[in-house]
Amino acid sequence: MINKVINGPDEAVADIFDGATLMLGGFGLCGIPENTIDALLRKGVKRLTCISNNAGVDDFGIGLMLKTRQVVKMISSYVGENQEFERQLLSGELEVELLPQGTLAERIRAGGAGIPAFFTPAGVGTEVAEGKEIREFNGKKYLLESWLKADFSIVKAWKGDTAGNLIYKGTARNFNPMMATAGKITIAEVEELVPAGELDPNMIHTPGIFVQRIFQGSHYEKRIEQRTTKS
Amino acid sequence: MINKVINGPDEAVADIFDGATLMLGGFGLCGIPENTIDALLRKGVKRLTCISNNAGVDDFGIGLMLKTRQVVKMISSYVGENQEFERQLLSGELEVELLPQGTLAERIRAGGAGIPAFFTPAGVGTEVAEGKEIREFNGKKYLLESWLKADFSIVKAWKGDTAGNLIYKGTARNFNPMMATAGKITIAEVEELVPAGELDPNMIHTPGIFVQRIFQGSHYEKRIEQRTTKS
Amino acid sequence: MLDKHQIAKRIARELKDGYYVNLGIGIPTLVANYIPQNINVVLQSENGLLGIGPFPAEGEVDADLINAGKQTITMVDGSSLFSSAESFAMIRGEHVDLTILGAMEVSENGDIANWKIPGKMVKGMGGAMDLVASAKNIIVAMQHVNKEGKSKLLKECTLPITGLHCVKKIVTELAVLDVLPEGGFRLLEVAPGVTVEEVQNATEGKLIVGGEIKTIEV
Amino acid sequence: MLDKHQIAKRIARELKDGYYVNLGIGIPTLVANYIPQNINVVLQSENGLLGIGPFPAEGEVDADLINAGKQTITMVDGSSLFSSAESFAMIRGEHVDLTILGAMEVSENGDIANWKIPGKMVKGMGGAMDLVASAKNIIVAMQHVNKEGKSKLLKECTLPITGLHCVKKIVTELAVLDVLPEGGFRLLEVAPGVTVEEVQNATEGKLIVGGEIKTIEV
Repeated sequence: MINKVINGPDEAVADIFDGATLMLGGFGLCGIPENTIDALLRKGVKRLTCISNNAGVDDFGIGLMLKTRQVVKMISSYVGENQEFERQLLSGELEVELLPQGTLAERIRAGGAGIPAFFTPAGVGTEVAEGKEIREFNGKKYLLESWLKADFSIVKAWKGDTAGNLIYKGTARNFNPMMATAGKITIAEVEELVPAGELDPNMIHTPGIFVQRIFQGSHYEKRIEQRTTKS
Repeated sequence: MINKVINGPDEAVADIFDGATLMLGGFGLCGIPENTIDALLRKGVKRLTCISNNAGVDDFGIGLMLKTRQVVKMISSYVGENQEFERQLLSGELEVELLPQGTLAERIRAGGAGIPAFFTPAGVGTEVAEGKEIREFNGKKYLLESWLKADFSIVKAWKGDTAGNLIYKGTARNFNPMMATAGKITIAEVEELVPAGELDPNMIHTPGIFVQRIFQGSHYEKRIEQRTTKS
Repeated sequence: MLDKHQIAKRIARELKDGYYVNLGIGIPTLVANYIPQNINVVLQSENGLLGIGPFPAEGEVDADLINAGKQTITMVDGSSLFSSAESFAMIRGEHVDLTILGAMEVSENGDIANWKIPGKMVKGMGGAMDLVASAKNIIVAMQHVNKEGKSKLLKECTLPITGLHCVKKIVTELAVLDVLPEGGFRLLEVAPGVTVEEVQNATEGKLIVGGEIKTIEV
Repeated sequence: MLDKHQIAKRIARELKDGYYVNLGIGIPTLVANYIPQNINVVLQSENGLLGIGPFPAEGEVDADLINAGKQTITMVDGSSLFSSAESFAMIRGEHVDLTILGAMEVSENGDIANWKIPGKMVKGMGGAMDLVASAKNIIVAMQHVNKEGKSKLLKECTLPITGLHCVKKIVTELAVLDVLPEGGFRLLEVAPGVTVEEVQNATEGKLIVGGEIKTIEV
């Protein structure tokens, strides 16, 4: 089996270039590639377009890359909880493209699956539909959306093996599996890296074919945005 | 959790009507719903349109339903290994629509996912493209394919729980997961049925929301088409 | 007048045995607290979970298990986890029976506006546009009038649209109303102490009053 | 002239370390027997497996584990299983590096016909149309002439097309040829004992001969 293991996040991002388009997994701060984001901060790569459902918070996740002005464009479905984001957006330093969450997920899946365009009902009659082809099927209107791809996809999994197979945990799965399929280069950081053959082939969420680089991350903070408990 | 358990295959097919469109999981004879096919034979329901990657062999799988003339149309990607099939096709008793295997899989997935149409490169320049819209994206030609849905989807899984969650085994997974999403009513037969809560939520292949009826099948023959072993 | 918990409780009576339900952020989330004991309802979280359970005990908090509002949660027996693409396949494919969400405005033909106020920072539509474009049944939980005292049940939405012709029912602090297929808000129930006239005054769109108007049980 | 095992062996030399490869039914399946020891190659089976292993021992046969030719197989360490939709997402999305398949005809501009003979029972295209429409690199393994002695390397295909402009290389019992982007079969190697003239006589399409023609190592 092909060995995809690299030394760590700095090696993973070594060839990420200024102006690259990145996909970053996660929903809110859940399931984000913490170690690789840190490496991107260290590398200081600039003018990035980031495709990610959210933009992190001021001092964690993609928010950290906004603070260092490494991001020029975000493609997301929801970008609240971030003061610096708001400031850059209003000042025109940052461009934002907002998409319905399901459309974002499906466009990324389409990018990985070789489907250049598909029809979806989400956004019909809204400003999301502006300039897009509308077509009726069985009496209901749908709009045409195109695939999304990235130069690099950066995902976070729970377990992974040396062949690049990934298993996610809980709702930390979210956008990670589709993004893993839609990057020219896909970088996976995992909490536990095991030799090929240890994971059950029947229980793999992302087959290794989609992953070019894998490493075991360290010191996962896993910050919680809304800590809610039973009273 | 909602309980989807029914008594058995005869109850599962009780309301399948003459002229219905069925999806049946399986690749060759691997992962086919053996018990439910037997119940369809007993019920004798007629004029069925069957969407299934293959058409079984003369004396097993969908081939049994061809012998009893219950099927008027097959939508498949490959229909070899079946003499009776060939006879009915040549005599005009049976209509056949052949689709590229990936197009068949994706059209079913689209049916379950609320995507009425999508572009695919498979079949461009071939007779599959006749009458279909062709469009170019990034210099490559694609054709527009529409979703497929069924009145009843009939799938076979390895394990299932009372809430309808399913886990498949090996390559018996194949078309079953997509078909489970694309039926108005989805019937699942499983080798082992367990109470909700026993299966790991992180390892479910088909979430219970897609399954309306589930039962534990019996006497799985699992016939092998090409028994090949190391010499 | 109903408080937000009473609105949630009233909406919970719309749930039927066997329903898969998506609850939006805010009042809709509270509906989970009032699901009748005698029915089975499964809650979907669009970030990838079917079978949301109660909030965790202090020692059971798992950062890898959150709902769409980013709150820590638990799972009930029989849950399943999946990707965002699969989650919205579920939603878009009309497998979810009921969606309950908040709104800034609803028009008398069922249009909804709930994601953007021109001139204010736009945070995004999240999954709202997918949900309203795909749900078989949509119930809106909201205040009848906004902070400036203006009606939120309008002839036409003034804010940017989230989806067209999709809202089926509205529950506010004043009343329960159906949105009729042919247009108009049909008054079904009023809150205790609220008169039909008060509902009329708070409703800019066409209000249809006819037959028995019940009082909401609280 | 090469036998089918020698054709497979020659094709195996096209494999590169790290390749994910889809092997069609027939001669292509035999390529698995000749993968060089010093490289890692993962075989994809379009019915839902990455990591095909050897045929099972008699006692290890599992009816739930077959390849696309419906033969019982095993899995190597690091395998993964998935649905047909995911499998063809992999293929269509160009994640598979190389596809090796048989053909009835190939034209000098790379068109391939391999699924249907008019007048004969049509069994279907299976996954062939998806594979040829999506693969980055396609090598055809076939006989140079058909049973009637007619060339299968043509100016234009006469049989119904499976895919256009897709075949990159052909290995037959007589020769190894590249299909040039501008059209034409470029002769690279001949089988031991086969002359360029014999290849020319067996090739109806434009044969391009120039530079050194090696003899295939067998």
